[in-house]
Parts: sequence; C-alpha cells; structure tokens
Amino acid sequence: MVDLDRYLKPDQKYYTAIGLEGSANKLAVGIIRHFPGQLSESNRAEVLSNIRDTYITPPGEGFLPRDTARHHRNWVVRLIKRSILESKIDIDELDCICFTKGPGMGAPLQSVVIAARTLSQLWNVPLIGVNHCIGHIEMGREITGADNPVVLYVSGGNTQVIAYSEQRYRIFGETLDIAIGNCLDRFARTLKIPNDPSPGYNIEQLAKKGKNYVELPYTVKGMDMSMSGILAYIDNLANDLFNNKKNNKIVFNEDGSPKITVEDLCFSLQETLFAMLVEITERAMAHVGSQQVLIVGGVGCNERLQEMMKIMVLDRKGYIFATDERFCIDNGIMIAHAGLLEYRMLGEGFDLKDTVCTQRFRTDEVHVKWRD
Amino acid sequence: MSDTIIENAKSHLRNIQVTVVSQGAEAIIFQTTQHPYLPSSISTSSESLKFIIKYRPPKTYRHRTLDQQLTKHRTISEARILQKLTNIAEVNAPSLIAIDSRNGILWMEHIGYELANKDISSLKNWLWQFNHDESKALTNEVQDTLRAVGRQIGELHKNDLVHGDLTSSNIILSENSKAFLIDFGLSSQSTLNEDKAVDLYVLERAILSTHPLYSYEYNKWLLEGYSSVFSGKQETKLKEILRRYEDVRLRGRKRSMLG
Amino acid sequence: MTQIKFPQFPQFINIHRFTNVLNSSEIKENLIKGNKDYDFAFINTKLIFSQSQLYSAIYRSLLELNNNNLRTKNIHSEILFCLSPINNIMEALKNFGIQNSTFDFIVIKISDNLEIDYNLNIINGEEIKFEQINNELIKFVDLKKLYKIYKLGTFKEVLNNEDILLINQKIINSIQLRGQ
Amino acid sequence: MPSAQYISPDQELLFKTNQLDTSQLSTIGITSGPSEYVKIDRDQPSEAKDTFYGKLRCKITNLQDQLNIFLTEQMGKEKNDKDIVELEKKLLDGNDDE
Repeated sequence: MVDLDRYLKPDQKYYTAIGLEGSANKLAVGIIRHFPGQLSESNRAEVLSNIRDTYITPPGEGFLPRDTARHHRNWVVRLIKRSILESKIDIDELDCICFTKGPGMGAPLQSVVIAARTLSQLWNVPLIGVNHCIGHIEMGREITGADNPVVLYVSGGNTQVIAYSEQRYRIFGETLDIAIGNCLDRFARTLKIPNDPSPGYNIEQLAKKGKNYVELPYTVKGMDMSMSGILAYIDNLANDLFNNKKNNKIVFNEDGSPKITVEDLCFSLQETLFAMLVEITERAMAHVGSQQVLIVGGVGCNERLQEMMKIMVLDRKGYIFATDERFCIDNGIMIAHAGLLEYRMLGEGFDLKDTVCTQRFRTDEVHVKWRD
Repeated sequence: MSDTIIENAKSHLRNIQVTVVSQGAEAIIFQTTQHPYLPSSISTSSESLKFIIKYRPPKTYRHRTLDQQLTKHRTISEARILQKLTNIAEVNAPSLIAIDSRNGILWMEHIGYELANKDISSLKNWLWQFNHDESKALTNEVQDTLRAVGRQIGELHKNDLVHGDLTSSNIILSENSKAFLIDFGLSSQSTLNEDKAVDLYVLERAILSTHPLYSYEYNKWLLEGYSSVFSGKQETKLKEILRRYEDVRLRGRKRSMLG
Repeated sequence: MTQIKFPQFPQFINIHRFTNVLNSSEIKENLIKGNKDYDFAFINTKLIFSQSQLYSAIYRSLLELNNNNLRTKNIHSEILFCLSPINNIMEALKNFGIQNSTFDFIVIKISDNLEIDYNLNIINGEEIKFEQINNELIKFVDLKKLYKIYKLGTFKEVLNNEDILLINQKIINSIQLRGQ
Repeated sequence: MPSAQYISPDQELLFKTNQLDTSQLSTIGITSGPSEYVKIDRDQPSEAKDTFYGKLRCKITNLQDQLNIFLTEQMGKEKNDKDIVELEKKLLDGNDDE
C-alpha cells in the first residue's frame, strides 16, 4: 500500500482541496476533504461542494470555443465564491488548488487556469494540474468503491477503455476518429433537437420511443472502434427523411409513407454504438482478467448503455459501477480529488511554468504515484 | 460464461458429446470425437479422432437483429480466412470442416497433442515445460521451433493477412512439430505495414508477460524466423514493417497493457 | 446401397451407385416434369471426387433444411446445389445433375425412416457398391472440369496422396462457403 | 492605475486606462462580446460594484479593449482580411472544432 500521508503535518486533521474544471462546455467547481490514511469504505473522501454551470447553445447549434471560454471567464469567480460559501471552509484550510490541465478545448481550459493561477498567488496556495480523464477514473473509484475496474470513459471528447497496470492507466482500446459523445451531439444537431440539458440526454429520450432497428455500419477493429462512418450514414438517413427522398428504400415504403421515425434512428444509433462499446469492454475484461467495469464520462449517464453493460457484466459474473450525473458528467470535485491525491504524494505544487494547459493529454502519460 | 450459454450451444449440436476447451470474450471452444458428417469408419482426415467446434453465443446485451448479423458475419469471415490459408501452402492452419453461420458454429480440425502434463501442445505450454531449467529453455530445439513460428507469421503477413491476437496460446505445435496458427477471430486482410507491426508488437508483449525469464531470446528467434521469409525484393517491405514496429514500440501502442 | 446418418439430423441418407444406365433421358424428362416417383437426387459421377465431398454437401443441405433456409424446392435438389461452388441453381443442376448422355451416376434418397420404402425400378442400369475405398471414385472424375469448376489452380494430372487431401479440402471449403 | 507594456523589435508602447472618470467605464468590454452565433447572451460579466476591486475590473476591461484593438490592427498590416478572420479564429478557438 502506498503511504498517502508522507507530507501530513503533525497537527493536520484533514486535507482540503478545491478543483476547477472547464475543458469543455461545463464550468465546474468542487471542494473535497480527505482524512489521513488510506481511502476505503470506512475512510471515504468528503464532498464539501460540487457545483456546475453548463454553457448551453440554441438547438441545432454547436458551441464555439471562444463563447465557451467567455462563459467560463465570466462565471468562474461567482462559482468559486458560491462553492467556498457552500463548503463552509476557511481559505487557509486549502492545501492545494487543482485545475484541469487537459485534454480539452484550448480557450476554455485557458480561462479556468488563469483563475486558478490568480487564486494561487492571491491565497499563496500550491497549484496542481490534473488530467481530466484521471479525474473521472479516480472519482469513479472513490464514489463506487470499485478498486481495480476496467474503466469505460465515454464523453463528448473521449472514448477509451482503460485498465490500470504498473502505475499507469493504460488505454486498451479507443475511438479511431470522433468520440461517442461528439457523435451523439452532432446527430442531435442534424435532428435540430434542443441542447438543454444535453443533446445526448434528448437523444436518449427519443431512443426510448424507438421501435424498429435500422441496420447501421458496425465498425469495431480489434480493440478500437470508429464512429465517423456511422454518423455520416445515419445523418444521410435523417436528411433523406426530412427532405422526403422517396427513393431511399430504407427510409420510405413503396407507397411513399415513411418506414422509420426519428425515434427509430436514435434507437438504432444507440444500439449500434453501445454494442460496440460493450464489446471492446468485454474484450478488455477477458484480457486483463478483471470482473469489474466502471463507466465514467457524460455518456455514462445513459441508462441504455448502463443496462447493456450490466447484462454483459452479469453474464460474466462480474460487477458494474456507474455514477450519477453529479459525478459522471464533468465536475470540479473529480479534479479536486485526483489533484489532492497527487498533492499528498508530491508534498508541493507545480511551478507556474508547468501549469500550461494542453489540448492533447493522453491518460497513460500520467504517473499514478498514489497506487502501487 | 454462464451455463445457459453451454445449453444454448448444445441445442445447436444435438447428439454431439462436447467438452469445453476454453472460453474467451467472444466464443467458446469445444472439443468432440464425433465428425459432423463422416461416418467414423472412413474419417479421412489424418488419424486425429478429435475435432474443434468454435461457438459464438448470442450476446443478450445486443439488439437481436444486430447480434444475429454480427455472429453470422464473423463466423463466415473466420471460415473465409481458413479457406484462404488452405490455399497458402506455407502457412499451417486448421482446416475447415463445416459451418453453421446462422447459429455461429464453426467446425474445424483439431491440432496438437497432449504434453506430459496433459496440457495441449500450445507454444505457451510447450515453453513452460522448460521454465525452471535454463539449460532446456534455450536449446537448439527451442530456437528452431521459435524460428519456425516466426516464419509462419512472416508468411501470413507476406500474404497480407493480419492475425489480430497473436499470443503463445494461439500457436499450436503438431505431433510432427510443425507450428500451426489458430484462432482467426480477429484476423483480417490488410496491406498496411502498421497493422503488421501491431501484430508483432502484440506478440512481443504477450511473450514478455507469459515467458518473462527468456523473453529476450524468444522474441529474438521469433523475429529471425519472421525476417527470413522476406527475401529478394521483399526485403524493402520487411524493412518498412520493422521500422513501423519500432514506432509502435516507442509509442507504446495501447496494446502495451498486455505486459 | 449405403445408408448413413449424421448425429445432428434425424434423417436417413440412402446412397445408391448405378452404372451402364440406358434411360438417362427418360429419367431427366420425368425429373423436369416433377414426377413424384422420381423424388431422388440424381448426381453424375464426373465431378464427385470423394465421399467426404458428397457427405459435406449433404450435411450442408440438411443444415439448411433444419434452419428452414432451403434455396431450392426440396432436399434432393438442395444437395445438387450444395455440391456446386457457384451460387447459381441452374448452373449447379447443369454441372452436377444428369444429362441425356450420363451413364454413370449416384442416387441419393433422404428419408425419415430406417426402412427402404421406395424402389429404383425407374432406373434401367446396374447398381454397384458405393462404399468403395475413398479414392476409387477419382477414376470416374473428369479432372480438368473439376479443376475448372472448383478453381483448384494449376492442373496436375497425376495426383499423389498429398494432392488428393489438398484438393479434397479446397472442395469442402467451397461447398461450405458457397453463397455465405 | 493598471498598465500594460508592448515591446516589439521596432516599437515600445505603454497602455493605460484612457478614461479617468471610472463612472464611464464598465465591465462590458467592446472586444469581449459573444460571437454572432449566440442569440440570447446569458454570460455577460457581472456588474461592477462601487468598490476598489469593482473599479479595478472596469479599468482592466478598458485596458484589455485597447490592447485587443491595437493587436488586431498590428495583424492587419501584413495580412489581408481573409487571413485575419482565419488567424482570429485560430487564436480564439484554438483550432478545436466545436
């Protein structure tokens, strides 16, 4: 077991950290408390505050990084104030200020790290940069108690199957092109459905009313998968449906009446994409010899994905872990948690020059010092 | 996998006595002494009285239509690869006997024999016999065998086929010590040197993790065998594959978690 | 006559071998007319290289029947279709069925019961033993045509044991994978 | 009074808030508005309170506007308009597609 208290000061009763997340369209602040000793069933991290404000765009619209960055810039101070108020902590109790170093969108990451650097100099509290995905994994493990799961990380920007080995979270299989969340969001745009609370959520509600399954390309290659082909194919079907292209026999019957509905398309897209995810996850489990699966990332809140994964995992007599939207959607508490773990091992913060954000930041680049 | 899956398999294999050999993420491998259509009196395949049945069970998490399509498609493409390998003399692979693509069933020739400890003569089990005895682990016989295995993979890649899951358990030594490649569930046709490099990298990591003591020599001999099949104008192709192999190793292609 | 049965399927497979048949054209006519008394598979021996080839085709047709996936009108025509590597029923009947000039053929009856409850008086020819050592059948084979139909590669006149095993395997591969 | 210094090979400039009467200033900058994508803007910065920090925010917003305008002009000198839009997009959106 790794000693997490090598830098515990004699009179220190707990550790406290604040986490700032803004790699995509969600700005989030979280404050967490660890008590000395190993994290376990009996020694859980305490969530003091976990608030989030999502930059919403009108239906059919994507979001420009500059507007997202502006949203983060103009809300971050208010959110931090509210979070500290809510957590009832005193500023000088803070051991470190954690921020998302990457991966993510450049401009939004920048807005948040400037706030973090300013606070660090204002309060003289060390800075810790956190890999967004490691945040999801560590928070997922802490909340669900899964000690060594295969992790399926599915969000707007990422699609990865990850397994821990030798102090690294290694990427087992991943998307060869666009992330699953991105695929769902862009299809939502084609359908012009609202982005509030999230395009993925609205696709899920439509999919629940879908009845007949439309055959879509199934593109798994070994441990990886690709989705841009599926998106192009289903976009085409949707456009033919909207533009009444009667010659498309998949979409229209002989008599010209539509054979499928938007709900059917959403249903079929989910069935195909999630089947691919569950397949590569099962392959990773068999390979690593693990019986646990943890789903993290925004798309992890999808009930159909959780249901399909559960069927597979129970079939293998394993266990499935998923978190609710407080944790599986981008949040600040996960950055605080992962950052605090790093801080407890380092005993000091990053130099200012090391707090530069990066849009590309692979999960297996991080040395996981806090696990043996 | 649960017993319902084995029951399921038996419903498609009426009156066939089977024993489970292994269970992977996708398929169950059974063994039987009954040939599907040759009366035992004239079983023409060589004296082997054992046959392999590879069964892809339905995956209940998938939509039924999608599941049937996938099972059918994968069973057929694996059989097609066995067909291709029949036409490539240099590569040893099990022969196809029968296929029931709708129910995801593939009958094929059984390869290998029982080692002293009753295990199947896979390269893994065969090498493990010498684990605790350096003098036996690095003999000429082992060297020749590993070079032979390397040649098999070289011939496979020369014919633009990629295995997709090369481990020492997917290589079987026959009675007359010929090396056979098995389990083409993840195999595909590919001219890309990148795919061939990843094939080699997956094997290297597998050898490293299952035979850590002598993995340096084993991987060296495998590569020697592999390179020996590329002669004449093929050598530029070999150089390109080996260069890609280096990139893949440096990038620590995510397959690295095999180690 | 030879009777075999596959473990997985309930039907009994009765195989007869006829030579010096004189009324092929009459049989062919009745077949085309769909005469009930001619409910058998009539296969000419020119392309039957081995027993495992024949059994592999019969196995596949019974499997298709079992999966109610027959592509032809009955089990007997399905056997002919399953012998062919090309996914075209007319082509299969032409290559493997009997012509007016066929003197030598194999007759197969798939029946649900053990006893032989039919007769082959409709054939004016001599029934001989089918159950010969495997390679005997090769004598009746038109090798050149076999190579062409099953795309066996460069033609080789004299076949050693290894050649025979390889050709047999290539044929079985095509039978099992036709149209899949 | 917040200031910003611009040093380049051929010139050196010092920027200061150019509006002494802070009541004229606000936290809504000319150059930091939303893109034309945004129909309803819910993300304006909060109003400035009448405090030291409140006034400081207004001055800095003003200073930032001056800098953005000056730097955009600098870019304009060498490039034609199309490149500017392209360069601006790259700077602002960091070539992330949305």
